Amino acid sequence: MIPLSAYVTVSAVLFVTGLLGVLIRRNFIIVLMAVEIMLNAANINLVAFSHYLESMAGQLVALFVIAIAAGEAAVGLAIIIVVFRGKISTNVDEMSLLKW
Amino acid sequence: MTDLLIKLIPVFPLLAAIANGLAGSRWSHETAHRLAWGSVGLSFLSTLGVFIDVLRTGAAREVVAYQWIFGGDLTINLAYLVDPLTCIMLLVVTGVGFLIHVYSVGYMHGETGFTRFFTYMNLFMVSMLLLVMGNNYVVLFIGWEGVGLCSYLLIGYYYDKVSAAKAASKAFVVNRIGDAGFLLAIFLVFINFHTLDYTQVFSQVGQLSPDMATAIALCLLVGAVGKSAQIPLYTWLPDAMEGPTPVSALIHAATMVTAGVYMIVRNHAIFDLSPAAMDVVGLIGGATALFAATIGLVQTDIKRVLAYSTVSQLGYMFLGCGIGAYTAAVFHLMTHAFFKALLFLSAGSVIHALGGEQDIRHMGGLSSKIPWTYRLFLIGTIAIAGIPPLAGFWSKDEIMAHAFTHHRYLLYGMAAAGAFLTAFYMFRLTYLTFYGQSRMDHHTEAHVHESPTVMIAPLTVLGALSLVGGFLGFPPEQGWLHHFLAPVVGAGGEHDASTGLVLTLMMIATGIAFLGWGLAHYFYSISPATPDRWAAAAQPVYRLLLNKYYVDELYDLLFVEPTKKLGLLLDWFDRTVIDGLVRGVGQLAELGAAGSTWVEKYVIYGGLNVIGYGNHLIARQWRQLQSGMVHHYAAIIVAGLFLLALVVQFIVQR
Amino acid sequence: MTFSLNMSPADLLLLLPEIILTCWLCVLLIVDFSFPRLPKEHLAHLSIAGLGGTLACLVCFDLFGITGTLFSNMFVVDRMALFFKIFIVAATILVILASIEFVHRFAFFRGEYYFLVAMSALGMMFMASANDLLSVFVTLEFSTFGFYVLVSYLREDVASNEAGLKFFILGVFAAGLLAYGISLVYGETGKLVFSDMKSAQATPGLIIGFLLIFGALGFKIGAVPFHSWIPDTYHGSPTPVTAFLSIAPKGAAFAILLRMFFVALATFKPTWVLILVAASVLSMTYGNIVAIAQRNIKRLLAYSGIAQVGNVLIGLAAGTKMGNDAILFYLLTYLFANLGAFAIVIAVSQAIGSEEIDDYSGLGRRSPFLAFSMLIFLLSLAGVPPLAGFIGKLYIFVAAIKEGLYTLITVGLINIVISMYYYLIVVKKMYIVEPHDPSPLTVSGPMKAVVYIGLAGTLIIGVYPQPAIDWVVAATMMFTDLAGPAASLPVPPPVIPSGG
Amino acid sequence: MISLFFAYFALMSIAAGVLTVALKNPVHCGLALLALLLHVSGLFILLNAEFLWAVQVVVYAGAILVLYLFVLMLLNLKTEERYFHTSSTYFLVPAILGSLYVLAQLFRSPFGGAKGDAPAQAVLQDGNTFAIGIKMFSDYLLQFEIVGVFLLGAIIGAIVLAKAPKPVDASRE
Amino acid sequence: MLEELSSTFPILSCILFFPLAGAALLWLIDEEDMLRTSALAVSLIELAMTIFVMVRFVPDSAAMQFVEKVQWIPALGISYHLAVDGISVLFVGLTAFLTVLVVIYSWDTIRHQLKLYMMSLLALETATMGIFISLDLILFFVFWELMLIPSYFLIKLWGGGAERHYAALKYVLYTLLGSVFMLVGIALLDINYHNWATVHHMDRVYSFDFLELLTVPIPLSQQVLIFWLMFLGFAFKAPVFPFHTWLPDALLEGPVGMAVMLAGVKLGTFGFIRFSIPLLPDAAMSKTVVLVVMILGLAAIVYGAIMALVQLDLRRLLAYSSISHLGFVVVGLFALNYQGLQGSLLTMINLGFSTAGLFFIAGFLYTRQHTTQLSAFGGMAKHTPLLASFFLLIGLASIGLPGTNGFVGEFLILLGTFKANWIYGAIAVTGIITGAAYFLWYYERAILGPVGQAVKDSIADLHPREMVIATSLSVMILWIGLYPAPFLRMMNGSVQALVDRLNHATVAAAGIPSQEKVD
Repeated sequence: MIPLSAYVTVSAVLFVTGLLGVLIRRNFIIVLMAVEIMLNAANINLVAFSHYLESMAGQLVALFVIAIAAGEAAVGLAIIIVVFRGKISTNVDEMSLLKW
Repeated sequence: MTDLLIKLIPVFPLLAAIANGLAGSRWSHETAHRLAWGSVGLSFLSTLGVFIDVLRTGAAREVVAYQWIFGGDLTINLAYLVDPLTCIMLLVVTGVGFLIHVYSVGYMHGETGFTRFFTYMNLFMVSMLLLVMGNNYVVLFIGWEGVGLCSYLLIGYYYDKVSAAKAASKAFVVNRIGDAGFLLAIFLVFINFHTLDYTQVFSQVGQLSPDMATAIALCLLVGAVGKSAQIPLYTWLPDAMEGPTPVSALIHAATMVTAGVYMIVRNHAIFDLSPAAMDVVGLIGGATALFAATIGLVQTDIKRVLAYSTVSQLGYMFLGCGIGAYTAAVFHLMTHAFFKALLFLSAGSVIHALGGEQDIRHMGGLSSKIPWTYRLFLIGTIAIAGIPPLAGFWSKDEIMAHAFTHHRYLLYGMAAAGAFLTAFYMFRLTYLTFYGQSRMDHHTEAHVHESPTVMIAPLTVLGALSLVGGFLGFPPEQGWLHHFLAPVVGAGGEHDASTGLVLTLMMIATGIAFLGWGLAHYFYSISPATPDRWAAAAQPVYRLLLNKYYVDELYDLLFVEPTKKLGLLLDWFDRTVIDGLVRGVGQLAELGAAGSTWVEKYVIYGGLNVIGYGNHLIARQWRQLQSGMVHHYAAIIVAGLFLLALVVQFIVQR
Repeated sequence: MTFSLNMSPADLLLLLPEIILTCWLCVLLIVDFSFPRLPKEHLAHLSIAGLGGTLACLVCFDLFGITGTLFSNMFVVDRMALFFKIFIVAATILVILASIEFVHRFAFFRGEYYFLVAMSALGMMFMASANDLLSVFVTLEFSTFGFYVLVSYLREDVASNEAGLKFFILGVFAAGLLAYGISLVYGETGKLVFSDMKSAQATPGLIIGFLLIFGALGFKIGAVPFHSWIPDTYHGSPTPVTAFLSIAPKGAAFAILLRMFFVALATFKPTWVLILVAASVLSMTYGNIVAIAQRNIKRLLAYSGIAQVGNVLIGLAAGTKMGNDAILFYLLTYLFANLGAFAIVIAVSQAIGSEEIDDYSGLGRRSPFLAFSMLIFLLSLAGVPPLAGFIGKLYIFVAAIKEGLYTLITVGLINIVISMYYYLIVVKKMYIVEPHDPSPLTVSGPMKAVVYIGLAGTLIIGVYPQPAIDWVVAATMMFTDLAGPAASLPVPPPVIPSGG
Repeated sequence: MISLFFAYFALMSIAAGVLTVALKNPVHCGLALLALLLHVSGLFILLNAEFLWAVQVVVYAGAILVLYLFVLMLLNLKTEERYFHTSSTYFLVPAILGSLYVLAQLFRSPFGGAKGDAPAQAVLQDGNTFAIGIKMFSDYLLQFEIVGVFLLGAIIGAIVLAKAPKPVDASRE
Repeated sequence: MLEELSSTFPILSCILFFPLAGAALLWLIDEEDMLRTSALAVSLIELAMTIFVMVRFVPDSAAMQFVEKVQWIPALGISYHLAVDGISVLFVGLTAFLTVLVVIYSWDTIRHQLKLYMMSLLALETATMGIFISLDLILFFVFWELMLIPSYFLIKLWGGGAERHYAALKYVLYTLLGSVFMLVGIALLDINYHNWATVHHMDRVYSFDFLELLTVPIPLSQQVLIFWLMFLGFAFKAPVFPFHTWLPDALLEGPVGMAVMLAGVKLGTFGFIRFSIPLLPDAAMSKTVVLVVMILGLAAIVYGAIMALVQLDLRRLLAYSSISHLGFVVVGLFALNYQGLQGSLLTMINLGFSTAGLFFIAGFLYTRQHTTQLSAFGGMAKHTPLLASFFLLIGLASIGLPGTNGFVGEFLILLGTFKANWIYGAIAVTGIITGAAYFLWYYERAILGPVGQAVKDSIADLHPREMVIATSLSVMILWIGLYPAPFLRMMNGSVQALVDRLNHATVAAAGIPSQEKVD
């Protein structure tokens, strides 16, 4: 039997990976992918807990997370397209018109 | 009836002052001066009425006009106390005041601000009357400051003269120093007696500890010294001669400056408790008498000589007070009022005759051109020099005799030396003014004329008083005046001197006076070159005297300049440092105070500094955080989370 | 495992406002598609009508005290939820009123704008009722979603695009944090509903989980250190969206925060008070100080908003019923003042096409009405009596002082002074500086209505706040057990009063 | 055996995750993400969550990721020259250290929440999908509906933003 | 008839809001002469109402009179509570009086945005009135803050100096900084009341009502804390010595009308005597507090006077002299005995005539020479004798010459201070010397002496409007100086009550004998 902490560790590592991805990548689309990694980390947690705690709630939350992630992806990519039209770039560094 | 009269005494001049002050420009000079001297005349008549009443009953009267300041345990009434001392003062003030008012009509004729002059004069009368009539310290203080104000106004009468304006301010400010002392005395009295009424204070005076008595007496003395122009606060009085001559006569000779003496005599009960304070009073008086006389020796301005003579004579009065001879002091006050007013007014007549010339080096030989003035001036000179039987002799001799018989030989010596000098410089003045060759320029000489009757008549009255006034105190220490004042000042200055000693002292005093006269005669009539030679021989001394011992300069150096410097320094401090703290601490940093002001800058004024200085220092730094980079923002969020996690960790572990 | 949905149609009544609004959203969409030539103003009026109906329904609920819970306690309709729903719907109506003119700037999809605004409002209404972590996640994302689109609605405007992108990236990042936090909390407690978590132990997982959730909610309200999206997004968004963003989500998020802290985490109060104190101090200080350096009025209001949230957090940190009353009341005053101020920003930007503070020069001459209203709103934000903002600040400070949070109060008070400074900068520009172009400004009717409503709210609540206070006190009835004298305060010495 | 599968899925997920973040070419990143999603779905299987496995594969890997790749292609992104921020290192180290700390904390945590009403046997009896369906349409009905509206909004939002301007739009008013 | 009227008619509310209503009325008027006349009419009616109040005021009573009390925000214990007693009644009259004069003064000296000016002025009057007659601390605070807004505009828009923006901002921020601390103090008072009320099961659990707060004992440590918090609030406003730097700027840069109100109406020190001392008697009497405040007060006296000595600008000089005078007031207040309190109270009123009067004079000079720098003057007495005379009279009042109002107040303060501690008294007395010096020296250089070169030949003496201002001020100065009885009677009762409270102040002390009401 695999201990719960193994799943938690996997999810935590993934979460940190995603988080670092958000922080260090320049390309917006990759940043968005990193967020997806974070959401997946959460999902692993939720499903693992759901299994070990013998309650369905976790799996349902994971399901909703996936649904929301889908919506986010749609809108997010739409925004990226809009920005790309204006700037021909998807780099974070070039997005600092608004500051201070 | 008498109460009403008492109440009316200050009201007449007050009404006149109000009328002239508000509407003086509407009516003619005649109306104005009639109102002025008329009102003082009425006051004099009322005073006479009151005087007769007091003489008859011999009782002091207290009259309350109205409640003035009250609340808690303090009640101060505007109330009058009329007792023999007040009567004498009232007679002097209203009498001499009336004469000088009349004189002024002639003297001030044609001046701009004629009405203003009389308004101020009447206002002065009101203040002076309050001063002498008040039944408590605060009313005395009203009068005290009131006369100071009027003195200020009248010294600055020719306000477009810089010297007059400066002299006026100086007089007021120096007087304020004395006033501050006086105020302290009032507070001490209140704290000790819980009342400020004379009668109640003096009835409980026995409870006072000697130390407290000394403290009160010394504070009072500070006030008296200021008002009566004694060392060290005398410097304003000579400068006060910038005012019109009647002012000098009335305020700076006859009445106001004697207020200090009046105050000490009034408070003799307190002074009596403190031998130390008495000694101080006597020493100040003696020193001033001598000191001022030495300055008087070399002055060339006729009014300034008289001014120093006034300071000197006031010194005698203080000396008298200091040895407990209060009656003698009041006596001298009275006679001094007569002859000094006479002298000043005669001098005014001279100046009037010469069209404003005051320097005795430009006079001479006037005795024939203005004979009446000359005669009257001579009477005054003889009186002040202390040659019997004129008024000055009796009073001055009494003080000196008291000093001797009380074994205050030092004081006696000072007084005697002062008397000699007085005789000398007064006759010097007379000789230089009225005898010898004329040193006037032709233009002036051509216009020399005797003063009109309206000026001469008061002079004559004063001359007569100077001649015979001394007999009020005759025989010495047993005269009418002594008996009259006894209820107030007590027998005062009892001593066991034999008649022989008294007579001897009289002889000595007379001798000294004649000696002074003789010397003056020699110097200025027989051998006019001698003074210059002597002056050349003793150049440093001469210069020292001529420059009045440099006391004015010394005071400037010691007090005025440092204060101004301090002010400038503080001003700089205020603008630079205190404001600087607020505006941002740039300047301070330059001063190397950056370390200590860091707290002010970033903590206390951290918000404020952002204000005027405009640098928006913190804002500029902190806004850098908002770099515009999304990943920085995300990093901030993550960092914030870690921070909060640390906070929690901290709490949980605690 | 059987299907059990214990719900009568009567229970659905509790969902009535949301149902009304949802249906109305569909109507809006259909109308927009079916009548492409319909002037879009009518769509605005239509959505206002729908929102008005929702508002009326909510007010009725509140008046008649209709409360209850649905779906195993996951959907709560209590007085507090109703308060926040009314708050949100009112804000939405005002924002739509203020947008009518502005919408002409959008090149396309003017009708969908109203749909998205109303949809966000719907999301926030659900937020106000959310009582479990899943609802929190779903409704939070739902409401934020509309904003992602709305913020970048000016498609041709680079600033708007950039604002949208930044907001979106940080938003989904926060969503990732939230999801992970929820998963951790779920793991530690096995529960999702707040009220079931009361007996939770302070394990590391739970702490980190709730910290992440607090991070996401703090992101929503814009408290330092989760504030970083605020200035840029406010700056770049279409101004009505900024106005909407500056007020409504904060209300909704505070509803969740209140439930989370006082229901789920009631036993950990000493811990979270300190977190809130830290966040509050940082928010106030940072917001106010950086606001000083701003040149753009929207940015200035953004930073001022950060600072205002810091003030609200003071009330939360007090952790008492009075503190909660104060939060609700403060938000109410903030609604009027902030929306009013933004309305003026919109009006001015419509008239002169600028949002720079420099261009407010001489507004006092050009439009006395706008300038005066702006003055009132700014002073209310600064907390100058007798305006609503003052009572709000007072309420919060009294609540905090009662709990002995002196440090917090001191910081807050100093910050009031600082804030006065930059509000006065604007006032100075409006009244003192001469205008570059003295021509008078025109203000459209709906905009005037918004400003008048803001003015009325600010003044009436300032002068006669009692009804509002009664309302918020009633709204926080669920926290009554928190009331009463705090044990930590020293009891005054027992002396018998002899007077009064 | 199960441990072996777990080790494979876990390690592959982590490796795919790291690659997603670290690869230069965005398309490669997308493919790495796909690998991640599939391996995570494998973990779901190990946890008896078949329905989620299906959703993960169909929706996540099938729909969402394709959308990503589609946009990548659409924008025709070249490989970035500098694909990390220059300032990355400044917060990389503290972030990793902090994360390790958090990780250690999480490892200490018991995650012993209250047991629910769905023991493995009960779920297995009717199947995971059935259990999810029961829950979804009873307790979580409201959230389900909300997500429905949410997706509607997302569609409209995406259209509003991304739809190419047409002359029709301009003449609509 | 009249009695019924005064007992039921909300005269204080009328006084409070009438100027505001007047300001609103002015909004409708466009014609300038009409504006001036209306503003004057409003301020005169206001003055008439305050005179009515003062005439109907029962003297020698400590009671709160003309009480109006309505619950405002019961939830927080805030009420709309207005009343006057001996401490505040004179300030009400003073404010109305000065407003009238300022309106008259501004008749032709304000040349732009007259409407806004008059409106601000009237709004300022309302706020000031509110400060004086509020008995609820929050209501008081409301007006306290409200005052800033018209003040800000008055300084900023109509100030003469180049630095007026800075000055206005400085003024507002300083006062605000102080007042936020005060607000904490007020809230602490409320919390204290709340704790007390909860323990004793009283009906009202919160209260900001002055009279109710008086009934509740406060532990000494708490009192001292609250005292310092409130002290900061009042000290910034007053301003007490180290917090004073805004004053010279505001007075110099602001318009004369504002300077008159700022320098004439002593809000900060009023706060001390109205709230700090009665509410926190133990703190006010504690050694440290007295020592620190006394030192600050004395420092202000000496510092202000010395600063004034070297100023070359009349308004700056007046600002520093004002700081010096406030030093007297503070010293008198914290002598904490009858004479000190009475004297301080009277001096606050007096400064409304003398210092404010001097600012009017400065305004007159400014009108003539467009500066108040000394270099522009000299020998003014020659051409403008009336101006010179009034300048002298008012100046002498400000330096406390007997016979003027200044003396009565200063004498009482010094006496009280001396009673409390002779060293303090002795130091304070030096202030009267320097006071005379700085005034007379300026007067000598500006007014006396030969006519200055910069003085225009066409310079005119006071015109009738200025005469009205100067005369009415002079009348008040002499009235209070010579016959202060009516004024003293009005304040005596309350001062006595305050002294009694101080004398019996212990933690257990509850209730001030001013509880009974006079109808």
